[in-house]
Amino acid sequence: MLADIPLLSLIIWAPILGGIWVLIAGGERNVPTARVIALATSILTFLLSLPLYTRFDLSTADMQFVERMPWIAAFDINYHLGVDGISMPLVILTTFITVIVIISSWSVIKQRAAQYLAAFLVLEGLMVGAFAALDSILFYVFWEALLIPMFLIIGIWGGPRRVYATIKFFLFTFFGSVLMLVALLYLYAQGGSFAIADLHQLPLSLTEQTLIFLAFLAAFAVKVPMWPVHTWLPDAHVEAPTGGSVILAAVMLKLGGYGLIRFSLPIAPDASLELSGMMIGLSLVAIVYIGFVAIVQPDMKKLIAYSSISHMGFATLGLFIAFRIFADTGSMAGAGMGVQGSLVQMISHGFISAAMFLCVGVMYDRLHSRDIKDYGGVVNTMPIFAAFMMLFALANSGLPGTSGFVGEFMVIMGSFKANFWIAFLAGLTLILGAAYTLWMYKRVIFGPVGNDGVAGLSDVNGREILFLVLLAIPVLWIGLWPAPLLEILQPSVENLLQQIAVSKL
Amino acid sequence: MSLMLNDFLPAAPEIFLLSMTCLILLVDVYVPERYRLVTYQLSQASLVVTAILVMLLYPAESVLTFSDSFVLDRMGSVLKVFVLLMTYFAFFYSKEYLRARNLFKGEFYLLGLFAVLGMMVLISGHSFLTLYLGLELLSLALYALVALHRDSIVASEAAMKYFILAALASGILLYGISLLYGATGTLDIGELRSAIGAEGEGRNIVLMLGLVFVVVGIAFKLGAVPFHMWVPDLYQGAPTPVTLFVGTAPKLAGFAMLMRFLVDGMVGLRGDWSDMLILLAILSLAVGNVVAIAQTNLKRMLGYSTIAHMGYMFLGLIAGTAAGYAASMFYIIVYALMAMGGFGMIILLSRAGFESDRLDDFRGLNERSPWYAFLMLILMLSMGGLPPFLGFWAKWSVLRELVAVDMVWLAVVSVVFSLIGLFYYIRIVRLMYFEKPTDHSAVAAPADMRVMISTNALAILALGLYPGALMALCISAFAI
Amino acid sequence: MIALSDFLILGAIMFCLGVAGIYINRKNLIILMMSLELMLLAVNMNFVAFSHYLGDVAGQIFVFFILTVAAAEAAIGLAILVVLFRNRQTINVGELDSLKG
Amino acid sequence: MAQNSQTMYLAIVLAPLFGALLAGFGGKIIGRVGAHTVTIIGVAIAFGLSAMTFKGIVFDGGPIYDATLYTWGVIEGVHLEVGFRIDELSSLMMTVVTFVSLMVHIYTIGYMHDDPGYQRFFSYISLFTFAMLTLVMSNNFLQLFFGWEAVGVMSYLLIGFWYQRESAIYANLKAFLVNRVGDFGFLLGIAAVLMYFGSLHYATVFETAPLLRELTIQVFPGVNWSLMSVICILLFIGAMGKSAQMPLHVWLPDSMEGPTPISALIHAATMVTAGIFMVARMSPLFELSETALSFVMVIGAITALAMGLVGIVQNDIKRVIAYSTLSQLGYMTVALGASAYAGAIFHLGTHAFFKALLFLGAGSVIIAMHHDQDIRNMGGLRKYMPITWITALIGSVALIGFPGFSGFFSKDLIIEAVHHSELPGAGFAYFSVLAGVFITALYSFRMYFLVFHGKERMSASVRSSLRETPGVVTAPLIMLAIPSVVIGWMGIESVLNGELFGHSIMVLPEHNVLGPIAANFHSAGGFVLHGITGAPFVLAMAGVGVAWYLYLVRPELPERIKQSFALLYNVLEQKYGFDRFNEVFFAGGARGIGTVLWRGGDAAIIDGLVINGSARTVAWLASVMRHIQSGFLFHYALAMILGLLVMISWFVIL
Repeated sequence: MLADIPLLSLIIWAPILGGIWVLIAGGERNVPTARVIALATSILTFLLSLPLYTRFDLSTADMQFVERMPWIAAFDINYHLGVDGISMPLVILTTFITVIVIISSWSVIKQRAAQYLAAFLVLEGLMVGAFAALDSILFYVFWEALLIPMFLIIGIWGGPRRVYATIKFFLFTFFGSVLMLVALLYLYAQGGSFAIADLHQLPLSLTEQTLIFLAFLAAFAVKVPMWPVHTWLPDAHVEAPTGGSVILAAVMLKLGGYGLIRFSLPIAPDASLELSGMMIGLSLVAIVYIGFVAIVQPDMKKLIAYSSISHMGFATLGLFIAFRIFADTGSMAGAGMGVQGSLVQMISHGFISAAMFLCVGVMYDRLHSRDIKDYGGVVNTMPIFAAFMMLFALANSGLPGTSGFVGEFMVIMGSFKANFWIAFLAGLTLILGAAYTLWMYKRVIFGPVGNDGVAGLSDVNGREILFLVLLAIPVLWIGLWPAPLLEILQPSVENLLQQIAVSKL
Repeated sequence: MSLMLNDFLPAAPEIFLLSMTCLILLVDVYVPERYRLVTYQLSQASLVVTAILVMLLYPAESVLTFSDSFVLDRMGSVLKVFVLLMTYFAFFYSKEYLRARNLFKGEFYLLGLFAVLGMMVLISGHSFLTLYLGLELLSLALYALVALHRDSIVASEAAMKYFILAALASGILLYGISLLYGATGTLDIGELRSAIGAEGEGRNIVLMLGLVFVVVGIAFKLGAVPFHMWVPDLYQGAPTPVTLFVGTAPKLAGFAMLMRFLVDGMVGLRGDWSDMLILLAILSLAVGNVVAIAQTNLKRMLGYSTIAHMGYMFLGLIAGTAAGYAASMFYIIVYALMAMGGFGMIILLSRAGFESDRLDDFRGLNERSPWYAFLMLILMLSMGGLPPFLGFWAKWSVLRELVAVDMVWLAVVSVVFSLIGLFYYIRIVRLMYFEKPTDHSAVAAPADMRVMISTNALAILALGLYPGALMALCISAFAI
Repeated sequence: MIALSDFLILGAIMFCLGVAGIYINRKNLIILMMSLELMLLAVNMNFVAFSHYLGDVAGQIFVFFILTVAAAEAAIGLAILVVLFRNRQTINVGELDSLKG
Repeated sequence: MAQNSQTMYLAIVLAPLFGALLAGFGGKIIGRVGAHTVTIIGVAIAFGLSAMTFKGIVFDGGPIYDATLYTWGVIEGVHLEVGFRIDELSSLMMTVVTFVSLMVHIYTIGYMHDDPGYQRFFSYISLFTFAMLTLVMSNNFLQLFFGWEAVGVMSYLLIGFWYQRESAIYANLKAFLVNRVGDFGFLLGIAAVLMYFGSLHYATVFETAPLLRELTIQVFPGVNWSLMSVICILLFIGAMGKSAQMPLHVWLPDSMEGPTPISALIHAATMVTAGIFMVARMSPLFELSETALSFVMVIGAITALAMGLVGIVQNDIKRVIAYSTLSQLGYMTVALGASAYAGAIFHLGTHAFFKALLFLGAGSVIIAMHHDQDIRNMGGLRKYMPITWITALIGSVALIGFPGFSGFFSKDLIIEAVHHSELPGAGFAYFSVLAGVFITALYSFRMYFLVFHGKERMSASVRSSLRETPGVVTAPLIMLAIPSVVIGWMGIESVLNGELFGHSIMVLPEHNVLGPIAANFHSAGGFVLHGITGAPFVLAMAGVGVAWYLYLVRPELPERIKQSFALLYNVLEQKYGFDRFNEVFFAGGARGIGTVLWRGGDAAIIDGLVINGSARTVAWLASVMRHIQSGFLFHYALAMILGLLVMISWFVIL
């Protein structure tokens, strides 16, 4: 009985319909109603997503909660949904973060609040759809469609340079996506199917694989974002409203990593192997280069945005060291550490970056500045907030016991297997991450009261404490006891490794 | 040779429409000014009945009649239904606009109906003669329509330019036809096909010359670069309802013309004409998308966007498979639906003395009316090719067919241009959503207009969510 | 006996004259229309010549249609010209540039 | 039994944690008294149970406990766990840590009496105790790293406790970052362990280690390095950060910006010795690499000597002790390098007591001096603060290794051990530690004389309010003074005969430098007598003498010496330029690189040239191309004609 409920469809469509309801029933004239509807919808969606975890079968790498209906019969495109250990945590991350975002924007957004909330709900549905889609065209539709609400969120509710930022974001991501579309169409032309599982099986020559890999990379690298196609991110983050930054960093970037795992690696395993050197190089550049860049940022959100790039560098690094290990040893034994680490890193980054952006948002709501120099000594007036931010700042710099450590640790452990120097460069993040995060923390939070604005700050209120606590829980949980998460990832990652270890040539 | 009643049956919709048009012409003469609505209503009714007739006559296989100069086939029927539908919408959207400007006269509808008749003949043309006559009937009606607003300086200029260039183009087309006639000795499309042979065995220099001239003639009709220059001027200069009409239904007819000449008639020369189309497609994509960025007039921008869209439409034909033709047809239908909505929005926002055709007129629309801003968002992003809107599936279809025949490079070129194209579509979205309005007046439009435009835009969303049916329809039009 | 090619060359020359007229003439719209007419005549020339040498009358029938359509076209063209003149007090081609860019 | 002991060990760890949480989150509910009560109870429980454990394992020969608490995660079959290994070494550490911590807790009641962050402070130090206990009780590398980083964070928070002070928040960031440099090496070391041993569990790793002794790896292509050396050196880099060995020592003197109890607890007695403890813990690995041992020994020797020298020129009372700590940590490191792990840990233990004593004594002086820390402003304090005076004297005497005091036993042991070592670098190390004895005595007694003897140089207002500090301050001094005297007597024998550490430390026979000393050892008294006749004693007495002469008899002399050796003085004053170098090269360099990459790479090249550049190109193209649409009919016609001609020539003629 319970098994027949199309859970994933519900999780996708409930927020979208909720968003429409917010606009109709709430609207701009009745914002309080809109808020309640939005919150109720997001909580309901989150609750709906919990059975994905509780009823998840840990023993298999197969897709679960599968739904399949014909969609475009002429091209055998199906409305095909399902999750495995890789996508399920990301779905829950999405539904969780959306609740946080709705709470965080409760009374902060004054202008067109109903549209704002609706945009996030629609976005939620689309993101879940992208994670759950098992048909590549369905995936693509969700993937592209979610640009629209994000485009509006940044553009309408963003900062002074919002238009530049959002158009840059939009075109950047669109550019990558269309190349991916061409690659998908090519695969269809070769194999006659758009089902992701079929694409995984499709034999391809190395040249084909390389080109397809690069086309996919264009889409996913932009989203991750990897150096050198990362420059949209700092702009988008800086200009986006807090909620937008949170969703962007916490969930949207994960789509890039998810795409690499779901598409690039299994579809083009030989090309991945061939190009793993380049990918590792780019990831390391992201980690080190961006780490340095983050240090000198004068704007808090920009700093966190750069730190996001740097952290996502671990996600991509973890994926591709698997291939170096494979190249060196001829087996995938030991590669799972990196891949799982990369996934853990993505999920953990979802929580931590969300928390960091919310922290900046809390201050921004009070002083309307993101510049580090406009702050100083915030701890004097906002001690509770300072404590929370300390926790998240430490998590951001990868402190053991917080989730930030787990992924980095696993990736570094994994990369050591591949090569000492990869681990060495990746390990630099220990220093750089601490440097940029804590230096910012020092200048913003510590010190004597910096100016009159800071002197007049009031500490976090109940609502703010609520979402900070809600985020602190998973950050600490994953840090102290990642076993449940790793358990979920294990079978799917193992399956992935088996898949990519088999050459398609 | 004697004509039986059965020979007239395939042309029944055309004959009906012709009769009705003549009837309306008479009625319009005698109806007093205050009952002018009768003309409108009769026109719409005729369109509906004609469409029903077309659907009733939907053929299982191609039927030739009138000495093989007229063909009734599935592609034609589908296109005709959409032509009639577009015209219905166009007439509908124009009603209030024309009223407000004292242009609500019978001429508009009558010329429109004649144009429709021309299009239907063109779509069903199976000999150079019928194709030519259909084309000219359409063109002559359009010349007059463009100049409908007699006191408008720009409209008359646009009409003049359109007239001269279209006449030049039809001269070129005719010259090409004469060469084809000379090379093959026939005016019949079917005979032309067999004269050329399946693999172009009959290929010679006269034929090739004729082909180039014909392609140029058709390219002009569709507005492909470098034969596009009338498009922006016409789109900008003509009254919006006329632009709307010119920009939608005739594109379908133009597509049919392309199919009749190149695919039905000269499929043997596919290798040659697809190279020409590649050239035209790339140029159209480049010029259309790039120059649109610099525009400040929305109608003009949509003109350039049309040029670019025609470039995409060519891609399916370049693929040269039945599925490719279906994709092109899907594209052109989708395009017409979107253009309809786009111009409809301009009409909706305009009022007496205010055309609302500058980009800036859309500034802050979200604050004035979130609903219409949302509809315009759907339309623009759909034109930009973003899922889940219908425009995405159109691009998806032609790209799919291109890739299927291993023309990945062209697919990549076209998606790069679609990136540039997206830029100017989202500029509208940006103006609507991110800017403050300069004009705070509420959107005032009659309820039926609101319903229609909403239906139009939501159809693009709904069909985008479930594009299978329309695709299947297009595919079935080309199924053997 | 005049060869087919002679007709065709004449037709081509007339066509080119017509086309050139459209480009070279920058003064009067009426001359433009005459150039258009010349092009159509060139086409007619081709059709008649082909028709004769192919022994097929269809080509000559086509010519009649072309002539008729050309007449209609000229009528509409002149009508537009009148409207244009009424609005702008000129029929100079070189002044017809309010729509551009 | 196992269940009971697990509960007990859990209690040891969790008691301070609960104390910390209660004090931290209790806020107004439990108040100031409540905060210090719960934390002291928590730490006291931990200390009591630790002492029982110590007794049970070392004296009663109880079983060694090594069990998993819970599985942190399983990755590819590798079980990463959290668990305890309680053996001689860890139980000793637990006892030392909890005892010092307890003393510091009590002392803090007085020291922080007027501070608004009173509760926060108790919460922090209790939390620190928790972190330190996780570190020492760990049975695997992962948890070790957890504790390792956690103590780092607590140190960060505590150095920056007075967050309004610019110098404090500068120092804490510096401390954290420098520690992170060490942790970076440490983590790589752990990665190497995991890769080659497939486990992070101590017992498994130590068992397997001998099998991998001959394994070499190529860090640089073509250069074969012994795996063990690489692992050990990487791990030791971590220890260099935490235990402040050159060149990663720079954070420790600055960390004195924190409240004095912190200096005593973290930056003298416990956290800084984590590195020493770790190396001793890893003795089964280090023993397999003479390269690593030599490296350790040389680094330690340099630190011991160079940092002692800097101590001579310092004027801040806490900084003198800080440099002394650095120097003493160098001694411990030398001992580790000489394979005298037991000696290192022994010195660690004795040092923990007397250095905590000295710091707390200094704190007591600072309280009395109204938070003036400059020794040039002190003098003659013995009259006003007898208890502080006596205890400080005990601490100083212990520090310089006066025979009979605890420092003597441990330090003499190290010097002897180094003497016996045959590893490369042992000669230099022996010289350093000997020279260090003189220097230690010199700076210790320079400080002692300047503070407690001689002219009273403080201002009149300060002098008028000078008095002995309250009981909560002096009681810990006394409590610490006792072990500073007796612990050496009690420990030396069991250290030498191996009872104290049992199997928790492994020394290969060829490295066993303590063996010959043990062979000659008869009794603690004999050891003292032997010490009096040895060179170290002479050197120490010489140091005291010089200090006495220079600072009490001829106080004007140091100034003249300073002028005649200006260059040398400046080098020492500048602490060899490490700070400046780091500031300019690392901090400035990182900011410079960051700015260049940001402005040049991101903003100029990627964004400016490629992204906005292509956008600008398109916009430019658009503005140019739109002019082709001139509006003139003849141009339109021309375009069509040209198009036609191009197509004819392309497709027909060609």
